[in-house]
Amino acid sequence: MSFPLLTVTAALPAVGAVLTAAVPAARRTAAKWLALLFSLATLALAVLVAVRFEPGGARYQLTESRAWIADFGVRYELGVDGIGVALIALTALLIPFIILAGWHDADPLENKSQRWRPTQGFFALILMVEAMVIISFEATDVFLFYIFFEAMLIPMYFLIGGFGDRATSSRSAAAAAGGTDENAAAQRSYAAVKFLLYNLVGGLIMLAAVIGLYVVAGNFSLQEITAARAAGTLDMATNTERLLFLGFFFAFAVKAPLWPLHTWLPNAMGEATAPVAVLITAVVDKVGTFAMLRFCLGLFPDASKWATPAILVLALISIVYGALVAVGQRDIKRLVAYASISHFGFIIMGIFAMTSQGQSGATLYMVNHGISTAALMLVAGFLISRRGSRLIADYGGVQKVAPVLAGTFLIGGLATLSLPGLAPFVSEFLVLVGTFARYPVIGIIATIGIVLAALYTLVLYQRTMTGPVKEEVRTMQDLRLREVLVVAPLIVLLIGLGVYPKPLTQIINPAVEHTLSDVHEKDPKPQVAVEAKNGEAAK
Amino acid sequence: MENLIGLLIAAPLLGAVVLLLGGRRLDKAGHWLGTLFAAASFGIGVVLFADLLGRGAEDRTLYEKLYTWIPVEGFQADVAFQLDQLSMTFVLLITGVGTLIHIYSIGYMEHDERRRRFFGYLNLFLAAMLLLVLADNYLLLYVGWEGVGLASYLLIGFWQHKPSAATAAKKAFLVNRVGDMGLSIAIMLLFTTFGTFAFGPVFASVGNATEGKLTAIALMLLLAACGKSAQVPLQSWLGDAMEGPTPVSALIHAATMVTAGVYLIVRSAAVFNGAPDAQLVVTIVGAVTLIFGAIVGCAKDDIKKALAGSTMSQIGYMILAAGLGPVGYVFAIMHLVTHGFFKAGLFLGAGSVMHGMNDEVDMRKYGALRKFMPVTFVTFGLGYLAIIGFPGLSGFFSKDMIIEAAFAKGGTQGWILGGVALLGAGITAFYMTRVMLLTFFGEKRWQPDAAGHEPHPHESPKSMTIPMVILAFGSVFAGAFFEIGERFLKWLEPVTGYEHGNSPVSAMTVTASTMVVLVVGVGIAWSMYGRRPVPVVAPRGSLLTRAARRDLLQDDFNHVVLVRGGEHLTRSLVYVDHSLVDGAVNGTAAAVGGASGRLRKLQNGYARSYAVSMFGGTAILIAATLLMRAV
Amino acid sequence: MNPVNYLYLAALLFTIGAAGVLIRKNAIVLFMCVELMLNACNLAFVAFSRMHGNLDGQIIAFFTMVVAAAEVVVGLAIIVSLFRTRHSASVDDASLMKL
Amino acid sequence: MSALAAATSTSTGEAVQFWVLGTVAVIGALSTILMKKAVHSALSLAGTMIILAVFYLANGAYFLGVVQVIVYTGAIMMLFLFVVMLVGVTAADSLKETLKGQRWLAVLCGLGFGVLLIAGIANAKLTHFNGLGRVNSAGHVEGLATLIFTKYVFAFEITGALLITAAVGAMVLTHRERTERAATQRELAERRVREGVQLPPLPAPGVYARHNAVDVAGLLPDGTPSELTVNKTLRARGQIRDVSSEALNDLKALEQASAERLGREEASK
Repeated sequence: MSFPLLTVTAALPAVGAVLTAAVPAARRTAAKWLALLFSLATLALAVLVAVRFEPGGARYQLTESRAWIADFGVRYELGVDGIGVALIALTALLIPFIILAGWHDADPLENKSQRWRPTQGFFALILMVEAMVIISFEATDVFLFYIFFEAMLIPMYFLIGGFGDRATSSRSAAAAAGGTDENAAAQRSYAAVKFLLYNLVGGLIMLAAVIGLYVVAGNFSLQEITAARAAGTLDMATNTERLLFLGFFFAFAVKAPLWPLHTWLPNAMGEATAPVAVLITAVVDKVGTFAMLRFCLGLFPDASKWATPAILVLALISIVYGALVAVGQRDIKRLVAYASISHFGFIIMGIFAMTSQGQSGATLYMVNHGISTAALMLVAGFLISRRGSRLIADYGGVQKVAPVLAGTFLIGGLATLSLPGLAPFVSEFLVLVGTFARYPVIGIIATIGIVLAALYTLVLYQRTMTGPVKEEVRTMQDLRLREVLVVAPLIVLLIGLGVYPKPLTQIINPAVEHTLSDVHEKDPKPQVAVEAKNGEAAK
Repeated sequence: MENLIGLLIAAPLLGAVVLLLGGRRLDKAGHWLGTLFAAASFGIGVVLFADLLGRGAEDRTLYEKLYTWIPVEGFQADVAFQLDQLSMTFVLLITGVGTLIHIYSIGYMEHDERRRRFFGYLNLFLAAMLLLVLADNYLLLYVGWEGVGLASYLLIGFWQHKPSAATAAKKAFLVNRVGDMGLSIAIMLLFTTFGTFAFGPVFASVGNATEGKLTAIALMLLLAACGKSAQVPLQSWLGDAMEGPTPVSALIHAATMVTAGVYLIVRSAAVFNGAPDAQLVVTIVGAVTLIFGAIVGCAKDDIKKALAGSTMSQIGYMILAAGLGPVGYVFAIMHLVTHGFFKAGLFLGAGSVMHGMNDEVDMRKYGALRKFMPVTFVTFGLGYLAIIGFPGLSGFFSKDMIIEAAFAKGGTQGWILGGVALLGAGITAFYMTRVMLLTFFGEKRWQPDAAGHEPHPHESPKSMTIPMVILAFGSVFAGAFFEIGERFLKWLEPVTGYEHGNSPVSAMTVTASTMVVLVVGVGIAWSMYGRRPVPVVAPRGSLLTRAARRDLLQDDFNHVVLVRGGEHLTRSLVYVDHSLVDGAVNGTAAAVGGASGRLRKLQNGYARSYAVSMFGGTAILIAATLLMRAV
Repeated sequence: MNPVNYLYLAALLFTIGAAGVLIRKNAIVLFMCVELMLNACNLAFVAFSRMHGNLDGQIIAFFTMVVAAAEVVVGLAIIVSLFRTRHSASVDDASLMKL
Repeated sequence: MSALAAATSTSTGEAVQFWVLGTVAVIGALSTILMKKAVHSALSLAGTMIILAVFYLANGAYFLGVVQVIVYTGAIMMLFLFVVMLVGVTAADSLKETLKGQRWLAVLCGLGFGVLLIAGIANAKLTHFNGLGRVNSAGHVEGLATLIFTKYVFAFEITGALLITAAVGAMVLTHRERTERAATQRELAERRVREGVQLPPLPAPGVYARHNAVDVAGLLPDGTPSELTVNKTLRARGQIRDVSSEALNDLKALEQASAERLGREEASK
């Protein structure tokens, strides 16, 4: 067995978490730098993984396999396919920015009694989340995946409940949060508990399904089961398969909020600090969609096809509904949250369109949405931290006083409405085409999402950035160096991936082909023969 | 030669990047840089044009593939450019007029501290527009399509401190988005039908597709065109777009961007030819907008809004022509080019007038300006003559051709369309004369502006007048130049195809009748605004006038139906989300809580009652074991 | 006579003792009932040892006694200190298990 | 010899003994749980235990039998009685059930449990049994000793530890740690003065010739009894005799008598 690259990639942030947590209370800054260092090291490893990965090669590469709980056939099996590589890269990429953006979010409050080393805890928890997310992207053993899929909730719970928005601890923001400081804290813990309960319920149902799968299949190895399913050697009773599928899908649908299981997301993202909100929607939720692609389709191809229509309709509802509700929001972060719900609708739609364009698009979408939401949300966080309010109505004319902030905010917004030339456009269009190819009506209705996206984004931009300058905003200062360092790379990525997404797609495509072959699906062929070659003269 | 095409776009793009990222240190030279990049692009365009002219009519199509953009199984989208006569025409128009307007803006935006940014946006627009016309497939075209949308969003809302500007920008973008929806659906249809959306393969194999498919595609393309070219029913944004600086109105909302819809239709000629029903719809849209815009143009007192209405109606002409099929494509483009000249000229003139009048836009507060700004007066006047189709000037030829072609459609359709086109010509004459009279003739009606400054009309600086002169020159001679020896026809024909429509009425008759309606229109206008003095405060006016002032109530309709309805919808949805979707979950939580609260009473804390339960439990266990034994 | 009867007797005593534990409130009496149960067990053990013909049963009974002794010592100590603090030996008064 | 006999077979004598004593044992057990006063319970339990000791003997467990009598009945039960005394011999706790349904549940469970046990034993079909003859061949106590010190030696040692712990535990529980030095007479007096509640020492209980009056409250001048005069413990147990009525009667009688004598004085004049 060669060097266990995947294990190390996942373990490194965990080690970092422990070390960061161990830093003594006084050395707050040291802890920050330590966390940043480890996240960057993880990024380097992730890049290494991406380099070591041959797109043309076997489906799962860099695999590791060790016996773990022999009695139940649970093995410690890791392996990445293109999708996994892309998402690991995304995670490892975003964490440093999240840490950098949250640099001061966990500094102990002066007016507050000192919590136990809040700063160390904050960054340690973030790194812990990263470790768990990465390993659940790597796990090819269902049980192993389940463990980390659930364990993720614990650090997230503390991140949401323990570290509120700095804004909500200041006067005007307390008003924004709808009352006093205590009120804000209460809302925060409410959001955290809600997040925990939703995901726990999903997880429990999934646990039942996992056990059921073991009973049926006799082991937990994704590769073996998938192969057996594809080869038809392992056949489940129709109803059993459907129930198991639903069990898995429910958990994933909660995690990647699908209507009507989405209501935890706005609370969580609204109450958490901006970096944590990014962590939720850009990183943790991706595990849900990723798992749909890898586990639901791979393990239960027939059931997936059986459930497709219903799921597509739900996804469609998510798209339109999320966008419409986003338009009606008064709170910046909640607005972004509902926008994300709409985007997750697109992702799920692409996954279950069962076309290579749809699924490639969905995978690209996971990455791009991660980056674009990060850009938008982090800038929003900077904005909120300046004014101390999450209410859109409290802003106006920021563009005049802080042009750079406004510009980055606009670019983030344009990415959210998937403007061509920015990364999200590619993925969104792929998803739409892929869906349209098989379900024209749904595809057409989904395009309404494009218009609505423009609506809520531009309304947000207009209300906050343009118009006459509000009194409280007049003294607002523009982005600092640290903040520019956070946003600029993200924007560069957005443009780069929008203009030249090939590096990603060539990694993703083979994996998607495998997934499609798992479910025995072929892309629909064009209806008419095409004569001229591409690029020849039009006449 | 091919690799010059990339440069064509790269130049202004580079300009935009440099200017927008340059920061304050570029404030001094920013505008010159921007103009330089635009001019460079124009230069490259000229070189390419010369190259094309050097080739035979058949191989005048250059093709350059940069790289594969989105390589996904069964879905090949390239970043590739195709330069043929059609694109070339647009390239010259865009870069040429664009450069002029850059120069103009140097003077016009002199006192704006964000001038650098303005030029950055202008360059961005040029790049996007060039991408739009040079793309060799619909997806890339879509990128340009949205790109110009973004640029116009940024430029309309350039004076963001004015809420009206911000709102107008948002509105423009949203309405365009509706159109883009059509374009993206069209692309999806193309993909599912042909498995590709590159121009070459699609047009080559249109024959294999059913007419139903083609009609669907064509209609979606038309929707897109309506959005971008401000055709009914998506025209409402153009009027508000006048909130932007005047050069923007000239470049984007008169000369180039708004004509993108026409380009799209003409470019997709093959598809439309295969879908006669769609073509009919196109002509209808064109005709309706033609009249609609003209009527709106008559009622507006804001000089820019009046011109905007005229733009709408002129584009209506083009769309109408494009809807006529091979008979009209060429003339559509021709009118597009000539219109580019004179409408840009008119807007620049308007801008110059406002520049001299403390940015006053109400024509009723102008009057008698011809003495004070002679150059503006002359250039504006020439543009005016051109647009109303004064014989010999460019508008005359292009519009005449379109009317003739409309008649050539044959049957009642032909008569109706032709009649509408004629009528439009008359109304055009009327409102343009009105603008002319209100602005430059009559006696002074100047009012001190809000700040109380008495306006001191003066001629604008050279940087502004020179472009106006050049454009005026173009609007005078372009038509004749194109028409003599049917140069333009021969030039475009290989791309768009052409067949001479045999109209029931002879060309002479058409021309004559055009002249008649023209004279009538001018006459009415003179009788209304030339003879008697013009009230500074607009009279209440007839019902139609009042409706026309409100864009024929179209905005009100939008407001009531879309905005209000949308607000209610979102509000109710927010409520639903909070009380129903979320409420259901919280309800279950509450239920569980209550149940456990009741169960809690069992734990009364008395050791003995616990003992009882223990004892009973033991008993039950024993019973169970015994039963297990028994069975 | 069949020595199984001893077992029946043991069962009977045990049950009575258990019922006593449940019924009585006085801690001391409660303890007595526990003792009664223990003794019933011992009786059973002894009877068993006789049946199987080995002494292990008796040994266990012996240990039971020892444990019982220890238990009583501690228990009674507890009762005494309880009585000191609250002047009653009723187990119901010590209903502090409830929050 | 009789040991062997007892070990291998059951004589009619034993049967008679069983039935008679068994009945008594059950009655004893019942009275243990039904008697109102703790003392009675204790006594009846002692009885039961002695009978059990007899049964042990009858089963050939001589050692246990003796231990039962000495340790259990002798030591443990006496311990019980001691505590009962400490807590109050006469304090009769009411058998009235305070917990709702407790008693019924208890009886129900008890019956069910008993039935189950008996059913289980009945199922077991333990008919043949081989006596202790063989194992007792080397002598009964030696047999036990061998087992205890070989097979069960560890358990034995552990029980030792257990007993130690129990002893220590009992002391810890009952022992009251004196945190501060005992107050001297002087300090007590001073405190009394400072608090001014009870300056003179507590009044002595009233003394009447008729009975031991340690539990009789002393009378205040107006004849009403004073709680203060009776020992705290007695008061806690509610063992105070109220003699105020008698006292008043005596007083009346006294007055009458004197009145008569005075009257006689009148008469004699």
